[in-house]
Amino acid sequence: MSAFDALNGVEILAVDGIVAVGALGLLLADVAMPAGNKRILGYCTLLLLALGFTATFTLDLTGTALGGAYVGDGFAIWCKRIFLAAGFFGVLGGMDETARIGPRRQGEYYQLLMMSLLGMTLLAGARDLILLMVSFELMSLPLYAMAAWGGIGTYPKRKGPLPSMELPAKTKWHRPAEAGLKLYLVGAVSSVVALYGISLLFGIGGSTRFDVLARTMNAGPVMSLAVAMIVGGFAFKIGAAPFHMWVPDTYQGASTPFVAFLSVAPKAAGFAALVQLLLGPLAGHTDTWMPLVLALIIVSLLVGNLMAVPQQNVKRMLGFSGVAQMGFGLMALLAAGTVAHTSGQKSEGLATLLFFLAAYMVANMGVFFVIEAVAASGRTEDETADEKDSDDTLAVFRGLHARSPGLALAGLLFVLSLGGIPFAIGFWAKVWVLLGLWTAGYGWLVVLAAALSAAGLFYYLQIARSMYMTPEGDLPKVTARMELGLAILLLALLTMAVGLFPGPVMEAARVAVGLG
Amino acid sequence: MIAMIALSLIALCVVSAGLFAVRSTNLVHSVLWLAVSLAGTSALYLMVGASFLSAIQIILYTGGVITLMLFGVMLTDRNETTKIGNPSERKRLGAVSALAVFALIASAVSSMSFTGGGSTIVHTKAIGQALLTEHLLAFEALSILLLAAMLAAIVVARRRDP
Amino acid sequence: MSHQTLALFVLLSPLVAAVVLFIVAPLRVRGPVSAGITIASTAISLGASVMLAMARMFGQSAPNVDIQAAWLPGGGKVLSTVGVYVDPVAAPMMVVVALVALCVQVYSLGYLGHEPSRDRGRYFAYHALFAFSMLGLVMAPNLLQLFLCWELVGLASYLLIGYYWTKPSAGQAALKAFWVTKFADMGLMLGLMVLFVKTGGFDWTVPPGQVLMTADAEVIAGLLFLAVVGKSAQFPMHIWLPDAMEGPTPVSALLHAATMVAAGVYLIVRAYPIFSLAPTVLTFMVYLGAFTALFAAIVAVFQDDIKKVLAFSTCSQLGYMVAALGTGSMVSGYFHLTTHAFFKALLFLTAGSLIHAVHSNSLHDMGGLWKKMKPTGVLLIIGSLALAGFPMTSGFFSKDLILEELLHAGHIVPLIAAIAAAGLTAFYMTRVVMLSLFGAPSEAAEHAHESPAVMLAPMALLGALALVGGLLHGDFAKMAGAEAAFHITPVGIIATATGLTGIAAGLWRFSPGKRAAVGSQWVSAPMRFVTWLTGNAPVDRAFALFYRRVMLTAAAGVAWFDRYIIDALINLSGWAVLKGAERFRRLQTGRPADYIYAVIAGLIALTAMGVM
Amino acid sequence: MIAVNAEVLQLLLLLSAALFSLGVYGVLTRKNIIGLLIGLELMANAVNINLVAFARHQGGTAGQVFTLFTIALTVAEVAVGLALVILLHRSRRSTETDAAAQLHG
Repeated sequence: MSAFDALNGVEILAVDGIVAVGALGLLLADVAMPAGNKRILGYCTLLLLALGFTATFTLDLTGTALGGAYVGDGFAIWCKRIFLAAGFFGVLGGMDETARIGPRRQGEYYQLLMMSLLGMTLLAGARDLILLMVSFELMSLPLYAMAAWGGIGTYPKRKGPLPSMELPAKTKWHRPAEAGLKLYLVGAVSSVVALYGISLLFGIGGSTRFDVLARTMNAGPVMSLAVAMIVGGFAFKIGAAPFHMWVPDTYQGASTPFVAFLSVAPKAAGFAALVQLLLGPLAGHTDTWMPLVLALIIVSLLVGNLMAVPQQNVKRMLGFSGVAQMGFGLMALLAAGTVAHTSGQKSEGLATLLFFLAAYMVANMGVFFVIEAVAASGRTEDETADEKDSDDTLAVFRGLHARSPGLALAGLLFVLSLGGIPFAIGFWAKVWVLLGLWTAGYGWLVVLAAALSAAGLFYYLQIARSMYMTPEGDLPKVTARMELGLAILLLALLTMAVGLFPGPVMEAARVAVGLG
Repeated sequence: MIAMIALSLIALCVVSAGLFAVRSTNLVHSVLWLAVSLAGTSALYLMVGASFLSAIQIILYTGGVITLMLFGVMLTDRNETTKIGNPSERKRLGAVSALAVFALIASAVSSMSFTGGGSTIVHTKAIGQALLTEHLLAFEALSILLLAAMLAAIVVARRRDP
Repeated sequence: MSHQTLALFVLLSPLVAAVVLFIVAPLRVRGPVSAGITIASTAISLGASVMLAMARMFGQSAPNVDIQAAWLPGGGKVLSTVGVYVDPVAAPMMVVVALVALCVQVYSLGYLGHEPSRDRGRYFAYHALFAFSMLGLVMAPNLLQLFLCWELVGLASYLLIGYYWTKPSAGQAALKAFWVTKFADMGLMLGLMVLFVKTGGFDWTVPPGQVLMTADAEVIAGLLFLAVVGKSAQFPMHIWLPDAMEGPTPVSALLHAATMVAAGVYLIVRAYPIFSLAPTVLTFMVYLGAFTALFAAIVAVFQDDIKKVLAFSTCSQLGYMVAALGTGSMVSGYFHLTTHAFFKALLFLTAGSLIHAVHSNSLHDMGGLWKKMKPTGVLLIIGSLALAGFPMTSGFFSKDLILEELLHAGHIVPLIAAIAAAGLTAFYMTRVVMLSLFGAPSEAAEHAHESPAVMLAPMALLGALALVGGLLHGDFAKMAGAEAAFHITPVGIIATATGLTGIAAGLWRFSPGKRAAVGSQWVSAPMRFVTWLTGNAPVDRAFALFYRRVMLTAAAGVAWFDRYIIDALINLSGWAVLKGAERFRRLQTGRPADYIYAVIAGLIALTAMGVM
Repeated sequence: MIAVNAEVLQLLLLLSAALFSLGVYGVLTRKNIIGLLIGLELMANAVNINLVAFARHQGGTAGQVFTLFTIALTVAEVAVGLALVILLHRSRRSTETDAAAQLHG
C-alpha cells in the first residue's frame, strides 16, 4: 500500500478533521491572542462543534478509509453526533465556570476538550486495534487534566508534612485535584489492563484489523482472558460497577459543567468501543462475553441504585445513579448481542442503545447544569470551585420552585426523565431497553431492572422533593447566566419534545444501525 | 540452546529487577530498578530481532520515563517521598491478588498451542512504511495525543492563575 | 357540536389550563386567577362529558368517538396511537371524574381560603394537571396511553399530597405513596411488555385473528392486577393510602375516594377482554377483594382520625369492586365505583368541613358539632347512610348487586366476608356520626361555625347524587348490554339486615345516653327504639359481652396486625435498603488504593468467570 | 538473535505474565504515587513484551508498530500522572495516595 492508497476515502474523516483542526487552531489562536478576552475562544469552540454537528448531517460520511482501519457507518455517525452535542452543551453550559476558574487560561480547557472529542470521534469509527487504543487514550488523557482543572493548589502556610490527613475546616482543600487524581489512577490501571487484553487478542488473531480478527480468532482460554480484560478496562470508562469507584468522587470533586460532559460523552464513547469490539470481531463469540456483561449489569444495577439512596450530595447521588444507568446501557448491548448471536443480524438493541445514550446525555447534562446554576448563584467572585463543600448538597435546592420557577421546572423534567417517568425522553429509553431485553429472552433481568429502577425513583424524587416540597428559607433567588440558561433551556426542550414524540428519533436510530 | 539460556537469563534479570522495583523501600532505588528492568527488556527485544524497538525502548523508557520519574521524585519533598515501603496490611492481599492474576494469565497462556514461528527479519524501513500508510491515522492521532499529554501536564502542574 | 369536538374539549380544556398555569408564572402565583382558570376548564370538561354521556345513556346508542393519531412509528408500522376514545364504558367515568373534580375544586376555594395566594395558585395548577391526566386515562384508546396517563396521575397526586410541604410528614407521605404505587406500576409496565410481545399492540382487546393463550393472558392479567393492587390500595399494598391523608382533605376526596384509587378498578373494567381470559386471576381477585373489604373495615373501626376511618373505608369499598369484577360482573363493580365516588367524595368533603371547623382530625375533638353545623351534619348522615347501604340510597343498590353476583358465582366465603364487612361498615360510620355530631361537646367545638356556602354547595350536589344515584342502575346495565334490573333477593335482605344491625349496634354503643346526654330530638327517636330493643338486662349484657370480649379483641388484633406488621414490613424493607446502603457506603472509602483494589478484584473475578 | 518459535513465545508470554503480576503487586501495595506509577510501568512493559513476542512470532509489521504506539501511550500517560503528583504535592504536601481521600462514602 502506498501513501496515496492510504488516503483513499479520507473524506469520511471530515468531522474528525474539523475537530482536529479546530483543536490546533484554538491552540495557535490562544498563543497569538492577548490575555484579555479569552472567552472568545469558547465561542469559537461552540462554532466549530456546531459546524461539525451540521457536517454529520450534510456530508456523506459513510464508507471506509485507510484500507479499512476506519469505517464510517450509521452507528459511528450517530455516536459522533452524541459526542459533538455533548461537547457543545458542555462548552455552552460551562463557559462562565471555565472563565471564572482560570480567566487567562480558559483557552487550554477548550483545546483539551477538543482533543478529547477528537479521540471520541476517531474511536467511533476505529476498526483497528491500534487506532482504537490510541483514540481511547487520546480521549482519556485530556479528561484527567480537565478533571483537575481549577484544582491548582497553593502551598499551605505551614512547613513540613501534615500531621494527619484530617485538614482543618478552614483550610482550602482541593477537590478537583483529588478528582483528577482518582480518575487518573483508576483510569491508568484500567487502560493498561485493557491494553494487555488487546495484546492477547492481537496474539491469537494475528492482525490488528477487525475484519481479519473476526475470521482468524478462535475461542479458548486466552480469548476468554483477553475479553475479560478488555471488558473490564472499558467498563472503567463507562463507570460500570465494580470499576465505578472513581465515579462518585470525581463527580463530586470536579467542576460541575465538566462533570456534565464527563458523565455523558466518554461513557458514550466507551459504549462505542465496546460495541465496536464485542459486536465486531467478537460477535461470533457471544458465549465468551455475554456472561461478563451480564455480571456487570447486575452488579451495576445493585450498586448504583443502592448506594445512591443515602447520598446527600447531589453530584455523588447522580454519580451512583449513573452507574445504575450504565447497567441499562449494557442491557441494550446484551440484547443486541443475543440477537446477533441467534440470528446473525443487526438488532433493535443497537438502535435502542443509541437512543438510550442520547436520552441519557440530554437529561444528565441538564441535571448537572441545574446544579451548576444553583451553586453558581451562591458563589462570590474570588472563590475557587473547591472551597465550599456545601455547594451541591440536597439542601441547596430547598424551595427552588419559589426561587427560580423555570429552573425548578427544568430540573424536575430532567430528574423525571432520568427516573423514567412518561413524557420525558428517558422513559422511552428505558422502555425500549427493557422491551428489547424481554424479546431477547431475559425476562428475569427485566423484572429485576424494573424493580430496581422503581427503587431508584426514590432518590431521584429526593431532588424533586427538595425543590418543590421544602420551604426555601432565606436562600437567595437564582438566575442562571445567559449561556448556562440557554444550555438548560435547549436541553429541557429536547427532553420534552423528544419525550412527547420519540418516534422520529428512534426511527433515525434504527436507520442508523441499518434497520427499517 | 545457548541463545535460549541467554534469553532465560535476561528474562530472569527483567523479572527480578521488576521485583526489586516494587519491593524496594527507597523510591530512588525503586526507579532505578525499574530502569534496569526496562533496559533488560530492551536487550530482550534485541535478542528476538526487534532492534528498532530495542532502541526506542531505551530512548523513550529509560531516557524518558525514568528521567520523568526522577524529576517527579526530586520536585516533590524528598525527605518524605524517598522512604517508601509496602505497608504490611496491604502486602498480603496484594501478593494474593498478584498471584491470582499470574495464575490466571499463566494458565490461559500455557494452554495456548502455537506452531512454527517466523524468523523473517522486519526492517525498520518496513515499520516506517507501515506507520505512514496503514497506520497513518493512528500515527496522526498519536501526534495529537502527545500534544494533548503535554498540554495536560502543563495545565495540571502549573500554579494557579495570578 | 359534533361528538368528536365535545370529546376533544373534555380532554384539552384541562390540558390547556395546566400548560398555561405551569408555564406562565404570573398567573400561577395569583391564587384566584389560577383557581378561576382551573375551575373554568373543569367546568367545560364536565359540560362536554355530560353531553356525551347523555347521548349514550339516555338517548339512542350514539356511535363511539374514536380519534387517534399515530404516535410511535417504528419499523414502518404504527406501534401505538394516542387520542380520545369515548364508548359506553368511558362515558360514565368521564362524568364522575369531571364532576367530582369540579366539586372538589369549588370546595377548595373555601377550604384553602386562608392559605397564601401563591400556594393556592400552585395547588390549582396541580389540580388542572390532575384533571387532564385522569381524563386522559379514562379516555385512552389503548393501554399504552392509559399507562402514560396513569403515571402522570401518580405524579400529580404526589404533588397534591405533598401540598403542605412545610409539614415534613406530608413530604414523606407523598414520597411513600408515590413509591409504593410506582413499585406496583412496574407490574403494569411489564404487563404491557408481555402484551406487546404476544399480540404486537396495546389494544384493549385481542386483535382479530390473534389468539391469546390462557397462560399468557394469566401472566398479563396478573401483572396488570399487581398495578391495580397498588393503585387501588388492596391488601397488602393498602398501606400508602392512610398515610396519604396528610394531604389537604379536598385532595383526599378527589384522589383517594373518587378518582385516582378508582383508576385501578377502571383499568380492570377497560382491560376486561384480557382479564376474562384469565380465570385464575379473576378468582384471586374475588378472594383478595373480599379479604380487603373485611380487613380494612375491621381496621376502620379503630381509627380515631376521621380521615383515616374514611381511608380504610375506601380500601374496603375498593375491595368490593375488585371482588365484583372478579366474579365476571363488570356492571356491578363499575356501578359501585360510580356510586362510591359520589358518597365517598361527599364524606371526605364533610369531614373536611368538620376538620375546618375544629382544626383537628380527631373524632373526639369534634363532639357535639350537630348543634353548630346542621347542614354539614345532615350531609354527613346522608353520606354515611349511603355508604352503609341504607335502603334506597345509592350504596344500597350497588352493594346489593355485588353481593348478588358473588352468590351467583358461587363464592360463598367471600360473600360472607362481604356481608360481614357491610355490617362493620354500617357500624363504623355510625360511630363516626355519633362521635362527631352527637358526642360530648369538646372545647374546640365550642368555637366551631358552619362552613361557607362555597363549600356547602358542592357537598349538597354530591349529597343529592349519593341519595338518588342508585336509580341509575338500570342505565348502567343497559350500557353493558345486560339486563340487571334490581330485584329484592334473600341475599339483599340479609345484607340490608346486617347493615341495619350495624347501625343499631353503633347507635347502641356510641349513643349519647352512654355519655353526657346531648342527643337532639331527631336522634332520640331511633335511640328510644334501640334502648327498647336492648332494654332488658340479659340481652344487653350478652350483647355487651360479645362485643367487648369477642369482637373488640379480634378486631383490635387485626388493627394491630395492620399497623405493626404490614406497615412495618413495608417500612422495614425501605429501612433495610437504607441501612444496607449505609453499610455499603463504607466500601467507598475515598482511598485511591482501595479503588485500585476494586479494579483488580473486579478484573480477577471477570477473568475467572471467563477462563473457568 | 533468536527465532521466536513456539517455545520462546511461551517463555516470553510467561515472562510478560510475571511482569504484569509484579506490576499488579506494585500498584496494589504502594502508597506513594510514584511507586504506584512504577508498578504501572511494569504492567505496560508486560504489554509490550507480549506484543513484540507475538509480532516476532507472526513476522508482520503490525505488532512492532503496535508496540511503538503502546510505548508512546505509556510515556504520555506517565507524564500526565507525574503532573498530577506534583499537583497533589502542592496542595497536600504529600505524594501518598491517601492524601487524596477527602471525598468518600
